[in-house]
Amino acid sequence: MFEIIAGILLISGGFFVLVASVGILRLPDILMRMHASTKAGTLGAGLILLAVAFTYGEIGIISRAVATIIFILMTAPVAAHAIGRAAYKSGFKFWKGTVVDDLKTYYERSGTPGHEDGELPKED
Amino acid sequence: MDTILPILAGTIFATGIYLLLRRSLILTIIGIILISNSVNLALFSLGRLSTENPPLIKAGSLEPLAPFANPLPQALILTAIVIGFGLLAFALALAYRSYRELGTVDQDELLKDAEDTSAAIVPKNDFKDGGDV
Amino acid sequence: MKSLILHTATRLMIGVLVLFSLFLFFRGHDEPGGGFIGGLVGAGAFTLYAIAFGTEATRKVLRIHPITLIAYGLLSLVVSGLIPMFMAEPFLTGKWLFIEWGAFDTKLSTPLLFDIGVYLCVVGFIVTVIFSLEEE
Amino acid sequence: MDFFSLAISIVYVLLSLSLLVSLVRVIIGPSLADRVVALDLIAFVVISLIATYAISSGHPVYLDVAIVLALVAFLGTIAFARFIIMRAEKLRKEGTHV
Amino acid sequence: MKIFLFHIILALIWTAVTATFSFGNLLIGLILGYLVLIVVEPAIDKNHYTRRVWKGITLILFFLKELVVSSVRVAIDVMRPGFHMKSGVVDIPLTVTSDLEITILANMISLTPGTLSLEVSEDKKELFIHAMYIDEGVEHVRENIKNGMERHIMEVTRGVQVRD
Amino acid sequence: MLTVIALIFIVALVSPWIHKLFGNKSGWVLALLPFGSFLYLASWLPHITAGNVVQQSTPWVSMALFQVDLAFYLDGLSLMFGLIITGIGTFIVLYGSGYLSGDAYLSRFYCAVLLFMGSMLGVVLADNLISIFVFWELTSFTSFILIGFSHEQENSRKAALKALLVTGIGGLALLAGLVLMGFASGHWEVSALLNEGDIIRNHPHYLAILILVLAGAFTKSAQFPFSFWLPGAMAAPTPVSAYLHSATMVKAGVYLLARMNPVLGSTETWLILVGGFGLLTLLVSAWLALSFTDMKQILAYSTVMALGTMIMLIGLGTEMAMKGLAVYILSHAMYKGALFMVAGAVDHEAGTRDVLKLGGLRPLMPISFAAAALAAISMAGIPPLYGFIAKEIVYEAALEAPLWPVLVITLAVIANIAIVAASAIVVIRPFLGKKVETPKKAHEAPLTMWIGPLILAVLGVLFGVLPFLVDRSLMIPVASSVFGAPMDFYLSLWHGFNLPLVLSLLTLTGGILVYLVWDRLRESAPMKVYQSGFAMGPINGYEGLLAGLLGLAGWQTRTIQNGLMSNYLITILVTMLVAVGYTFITRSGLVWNHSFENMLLQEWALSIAILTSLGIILAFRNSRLTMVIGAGVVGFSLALIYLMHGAADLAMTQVLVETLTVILVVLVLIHVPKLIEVRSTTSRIRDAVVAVGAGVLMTLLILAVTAVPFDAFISEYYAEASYPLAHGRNIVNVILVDFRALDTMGEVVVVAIAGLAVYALIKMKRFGSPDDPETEGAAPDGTASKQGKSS
Amino acid sequence: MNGLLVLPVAIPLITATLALLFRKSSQLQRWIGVLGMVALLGAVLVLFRDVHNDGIQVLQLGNWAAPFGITLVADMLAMLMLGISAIMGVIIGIYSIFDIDRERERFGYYPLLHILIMGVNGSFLTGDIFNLYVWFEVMLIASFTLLALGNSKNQLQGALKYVFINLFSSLIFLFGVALLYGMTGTLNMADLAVRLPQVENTGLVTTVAMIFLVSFGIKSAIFPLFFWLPASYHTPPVAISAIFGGLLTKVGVYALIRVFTLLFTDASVHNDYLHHILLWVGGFTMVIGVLGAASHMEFRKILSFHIVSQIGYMIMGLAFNTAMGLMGAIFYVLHNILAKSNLFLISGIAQRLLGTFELKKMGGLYKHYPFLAVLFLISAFALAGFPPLSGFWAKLSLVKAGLSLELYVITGVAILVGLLTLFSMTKIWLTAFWGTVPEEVPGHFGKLPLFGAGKLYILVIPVMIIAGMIILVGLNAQPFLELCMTAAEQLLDTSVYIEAVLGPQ
Ligand code: NA
Ligand code: NA
Repeated sequence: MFEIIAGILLISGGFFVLVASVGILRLPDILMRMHASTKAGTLGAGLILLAVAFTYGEIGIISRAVATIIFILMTAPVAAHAIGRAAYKSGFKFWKGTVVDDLKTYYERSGTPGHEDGELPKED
Repeated sequence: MDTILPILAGTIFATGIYLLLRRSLILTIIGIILISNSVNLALFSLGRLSTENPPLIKAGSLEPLAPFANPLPQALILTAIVIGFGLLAFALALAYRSYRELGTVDQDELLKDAEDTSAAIVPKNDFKDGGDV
Repeated sequence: MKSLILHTATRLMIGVLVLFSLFLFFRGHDEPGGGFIGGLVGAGAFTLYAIAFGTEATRKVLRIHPITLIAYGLLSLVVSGLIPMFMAEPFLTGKWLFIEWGAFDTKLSTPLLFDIGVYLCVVGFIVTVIFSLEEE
Repeated sequence: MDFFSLAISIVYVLLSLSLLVSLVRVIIGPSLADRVVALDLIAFVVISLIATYAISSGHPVYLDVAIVLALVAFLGTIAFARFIIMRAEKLRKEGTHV
Repeated sequence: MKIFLFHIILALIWTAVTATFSFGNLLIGLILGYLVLIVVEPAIDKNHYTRRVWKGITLILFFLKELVVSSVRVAIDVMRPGFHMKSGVVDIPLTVTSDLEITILANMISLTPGTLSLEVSEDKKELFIHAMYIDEGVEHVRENIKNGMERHIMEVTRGVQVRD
Repeated sequence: MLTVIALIFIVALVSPWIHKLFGNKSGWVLALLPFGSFLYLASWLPHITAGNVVQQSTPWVSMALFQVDLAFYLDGLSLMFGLIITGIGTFIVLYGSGYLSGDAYLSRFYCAVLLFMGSMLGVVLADNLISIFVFWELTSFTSFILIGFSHEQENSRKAALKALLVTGIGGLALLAGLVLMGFASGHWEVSALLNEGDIIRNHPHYLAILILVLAGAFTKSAQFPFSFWLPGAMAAPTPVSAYLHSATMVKAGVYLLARMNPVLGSTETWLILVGGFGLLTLLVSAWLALSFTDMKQILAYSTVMALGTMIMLIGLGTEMAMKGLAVYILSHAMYKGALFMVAGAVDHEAGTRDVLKLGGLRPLMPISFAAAALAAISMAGIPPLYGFIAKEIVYEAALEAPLWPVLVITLAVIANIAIVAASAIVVIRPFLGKKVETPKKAHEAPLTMWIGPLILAVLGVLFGVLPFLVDRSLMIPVASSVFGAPMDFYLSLWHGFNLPLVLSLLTLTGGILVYLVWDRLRESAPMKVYQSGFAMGPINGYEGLLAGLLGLAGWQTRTIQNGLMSNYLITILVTMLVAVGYTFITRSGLVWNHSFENMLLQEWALSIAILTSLGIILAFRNSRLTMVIGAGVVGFSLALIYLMHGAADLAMTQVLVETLTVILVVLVLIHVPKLIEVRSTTSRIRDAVVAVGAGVLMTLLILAVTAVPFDAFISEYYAEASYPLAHGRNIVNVILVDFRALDTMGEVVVVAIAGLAVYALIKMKRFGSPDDPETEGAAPDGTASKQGKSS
Repeated sequence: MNGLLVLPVAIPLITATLALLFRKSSQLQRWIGVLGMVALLGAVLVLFRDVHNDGIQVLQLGNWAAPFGITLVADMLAMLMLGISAIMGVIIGIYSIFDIDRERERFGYYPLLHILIMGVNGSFLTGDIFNLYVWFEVMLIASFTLLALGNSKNQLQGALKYVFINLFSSLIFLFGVALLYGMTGTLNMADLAVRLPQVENTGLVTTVAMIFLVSFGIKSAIFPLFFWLPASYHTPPVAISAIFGGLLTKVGVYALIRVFTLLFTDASVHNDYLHHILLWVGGFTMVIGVLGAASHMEFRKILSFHIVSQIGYMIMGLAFNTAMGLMGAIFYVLHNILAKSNLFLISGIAQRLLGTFELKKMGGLYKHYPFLAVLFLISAFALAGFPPLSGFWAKLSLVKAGLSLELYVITGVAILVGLLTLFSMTKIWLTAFWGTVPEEVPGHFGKLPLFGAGKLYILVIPVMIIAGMIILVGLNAQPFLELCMTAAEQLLDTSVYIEAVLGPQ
């Protein structure tokens, strides 16, 4: 039983990780891509870690797997926030489906240097 | 895996060497990082590979489960990694400071052998009061 | 970096990182971990803090100059090596003291002292480097 | 081959694919942030691979490596973010921003 | 008081990761937690560490639901050819005030697919998020967050008395 | 004898203090040292005359494979040289005290000249081959200091260097020759070798030994074409040149050949090489003497001529030649010493040594004149002076030359004609004739400066008139020593009417005629050509060689030491590839017995990921951060590979270090602007070829080594001992903190120092003086450095 | 087992640690520095007595029997190297008091110096090839830092080359260690000496030997791998130049001697082939180095190129592979450390007097500072191999060794290079010492006494001590030659070493 649950967790975890990578490959702008990477990546890795917990079923391993998941949940959004904000501030072109940008208004209002439309700077 | 690892090691080494010879010190440093990795990998595969048990002794037993992976190369590589990290930090700081003092990270520009070295080396020592002593 | 989210998350994270680094450090003799690994994770905490809040703030958190940390690390390495010499055994021979206090089963040893030295040096090293590069 | 072994094989396939697909984003970029996002994801793939290996090898001890990676991988990302912001500020100051 | 809680949490994390749930180990965890607190104490903002555990569990369940549901949505969109959604950066007026609350909210937003926290305004009154799906309008996005995530968090962080 | 030499050295070293103590009288005090030594040596004279030798030996280094004794050997030859060295040395010390009176460097002169004397005495007294070389080198060194005495003049320094290099190279050749001689015979003592001449002469290395020894002797004794350093060395103050070039240093070569004659001589090669060089030298230099007007230059070339004569005599090797050699050496030392000292006195008093600017000094400097006249007459070989006897015997020896006697005697006479003229020039021109205004107002030199020349000149008369004073007691032992067998002869002024006498007359007449036409001869075109050919030729050769050497040095330094690190690296890499690759292919051979059969999917994926990342790194060389990301992926993949082979600690470390590396690189890159790669396609291709070669070599080496059977016995021991003995369950950690804790200690020290280093590199103020334009950190493009500082 | 064997490593570490702890106080650091060096010298002397009386001394660290733990081994060669290292330590310790400024002291000069000595000593003592790698790295990081400490333009330029080339060489070394381990499964050098001959593919062992030749060759600056040395050694403060020029390169030579006498022997490699290569390398190194010296006009650059040239002699002695040759090489190493360091130290005094290292701007030292001139002459002519100074015996034994092997060409080259050495030494003498006083000199030139006010004597006394040693070794060569011969004989008979480490075989 546990094996079957673990197997399902594994496969769905792997699936979400793959979705994340396909997402960052396919999605049209950097912020869109980050949605795929942060969420699907977290979910995928989390599921696989859960699979580890289910496979072994020992308290020590479960607690470690859960700890890992907690750590991921703690760190991933911070990283996503940091890189998303950096990408935004350094300027890039939104994809065509973008309908609103309140942050731009806010930055202009507060005089903070922020997003200007345009390509991200060339690589460094 | 015991054929691909030497090939990987060689490829990483080659890439590292190529970067080592670039003009930018930063590329040189990345080259050193890669070479260091390749040598570690070489050491790893030279300790013979095993996909078996880790060299850990489970509670209750006195020896690791055989067959176990060769722990010695692991320890050696660990040592080498940490040493390499220390040296890398130094190299980075050196490149950085050189850039600050010399204004470029271009080897060809800044590594021309220095000629008169006298003035810059020794601080002016005032002999009257015994200088710095 | 000026970001409320990062700042708040960092305050939480460094506790976790330091704790986890101690965990890795203490169990290192029996399971993966040890002085380096623990030290590297511990240093990660201060790295994060330095990136988020800058070095001045981190210095206040750390309170001890990282070079001094390195010095203490070296000192404990030396001491762990010298202890067996006072027992007429070669430098760096492992000496063990098993303490059994019911609930605790603690082993104190020169390899542990040695590993503490490793830990301190690694933390001191990385913090020094981060401080130096960040402050510029 | 039972379901569990099959699941492990499948997950290796999926993760291997993810690894390579993520690398494609590293290659095509176009911006540094895109590549950093890809690297961040690769860290997740690696965590997943390690966890899977902790299952398939029968040695849960490898999970510890995943914990360590989960704890520190984001540090690199944050450093990159810092780089991107500082570079943008610098370019803005010099007025060469495009 | 609040630091004491943090202390307990650290000790518990210790026992969790060492995987030895014994009194001795908890004690070691407390001692180590104490050491950690000595180390990190100046870094800790002392005002924001109360929490309600059972509210927390509710929050977690709510969060997990959100995570799975919207992950599936993202997955579908990723796999489907072409992109038909509308997206943008939306400002969310904040009711939560403390740094910790804001951070937890922002992180949860980031973790749930479809939304990503980008910035908090200087006065901490607005949160700017990138939303993948604003097909139903900006206000809908704001409502979802305020009534879902933010409310749950406030229930945890502020306890019973804040509920209205 | 060791005591004497040691005493000389010690007194030499303390002479500055003695000088301080005695002030003006220091010359007299210090002269006691050579004079005492002279008396000591003279005290052995009866013993030597009786046909005995003296041997003393103190072991210096005494090991199975390495035996060097401070052995001394006193026979006729060494005794005569010793007496000359100490005797004339006595006068030189006195003379120097007058000549350099008041000079700030007088004490340094004492020191150097006494050191030189000790060394010279060592050369002639030493018995051990190695100790001969030791003293030989010491004479080179001390003469270097002496020749460069007037060091603030450029030509003095040049002359000193010239002398040092020429005699130095000879000395080194001599060392090789002596060592070979020792190996060939198994003896390291000259006294022992004297009886083993046949062994050496029949040894396959004979020619090599001979050439090496001759190289030493010829350079020291200024044989043509190595003679050029000697006239240049006249830049030294006169006491120095008088001593070095009349009595001592240049005669070291003569001494050496004379000493070696019984060992190396009496072969045809010896005859041709030694005799030939001597003959060539005496002919060339005699006439060169006439092309100069500086008294010391004239005397210098006449000295070279005399040395040539001595060498030629040694080469001839006959009994008559040996007899001639003995007499000639003694007479030359006396008259040349006297003449040099007088020349110095003239220079000292009148302010110039140019004979064209001198004249009529006789009334002003009567004693000097007397000494000069007597010495010059001796040099010209006019009876009744000792020089006459010497020349007579030389002619006789020439007539008896074993090979081409007619040629030898003809050349000898031609050369001596020039010497007669030279003798006349150095006395008649300065002292006789019309009084000429000199730069300084001339008057007689002080006692210290004329007593030496006068005594030497008078001795020339004394020995000439009464040759028995020295013949039995000294000349016969000397000649016997050189000949290698007992000899017996009498010397007399009058030999009867014979061919040598006729030739002497011919020489004298010719000499006078040449003297009369000297002014025209000197200015004539052939003489100019002759001078530039034979005097300047070797000098130009030397200077050309030196310039060539420096040119070569400069060229090679510019070429290979061009300051470009990438060139240094590529040189190192190519060396490594060639050295290791060639050895591998030729000595070991390739080993290939591997397959990819049992590779798992995820391993393929990791491999592809690594290769792709390497591709990214190479392709994005102009985007450093992308490269860093690529390197990060490589690092993570390696961590996975480690993990999949049972290395959990390693994987953890790799992950952590990789992450921190990325952070550090990024933190640095924030401040450092990027550099667009600009290298030529050629050099890129070259680099790529080298890189690929290195990579292939690494792969093949690993594969070859992994084909060797492996015994993991150490790790098996660790597995057994880890828990029971080291109380640890993580074997890797136990290795790190216990089994191989010293490694870890070193490694931690590396890390600790790296921390300190980075701290110092970033935080430390830069050194540099404010007047150094470079110190403002000016960047080639200005902006770059500003960028760095602004962030 | 001899527990004291760890002291040459432990004492500098303790000293460095203390100096680091008290890094705020210059005064305290200086005292700690000098006392640490003196203590080291004392310990080395005690060990020297043990090795001299009882033969090779061994310490199994951590009490783990060889080849499982790390073994420290002191044979005569190691002892001689340790001895000279300790002596140089004391000398440099004293010299540094005046030569090193407060700023450098504040940033860890003393800890760095002692760690450098620790690395050097560890390299001499270790009996484990991987441990040797670690010591090399310890040495490297300390030397990197000392070289760059001060951050002047020239220092940084020199350091960059030094650092990157040496980093590369270390990695090659590590690769070589890995290959050795892969062939034999062991790292202990005595055990390697036992096991390498058992590897069937002798050619493969020979190939690995070439890797070591390249790696150590870079460290010891042999042709054509030496470029980094003359590009960097003239840039740091003189005390550092001296210890680099004197001691540091010789560690590479030591390592070459060690591996080519212990590991890569007739039994394990194609040794004729290797020694043939070594011979060529030695010859080229001598010539190229000395030509480099001939073409420069900077005091310390000349000295730096000479280092290269003289490494050639040592390599040649090693290539001879006879007792005489090795003895010569070892003696040469010891003598060269003395003479070369002293010349560097003298260059520092000259620079302080004249304000420059450029020979063209120097002069008048003989006139105004005859005592300094004498000290220079002693060192310079010792370097050129003049009797009765120390260098003479080195030259003589190498010449004897070469001629007894009938290797005339290389011996001839060695002899000629000696002359060129003399030439470039006289270049310094003729300009800086005999040359006229340049027009622009610092105001104190000629007025500042070597002894007394100005405290130059702190720099002069170390120079005097070394000069005295050069003379002493020259005049009383026997005991030193005997020690070198003992060392050479121990090197040639590996069984003694093996037995000392591994026990009776
Ligand atoms: Na280790
Ligand atoms: Na280690």
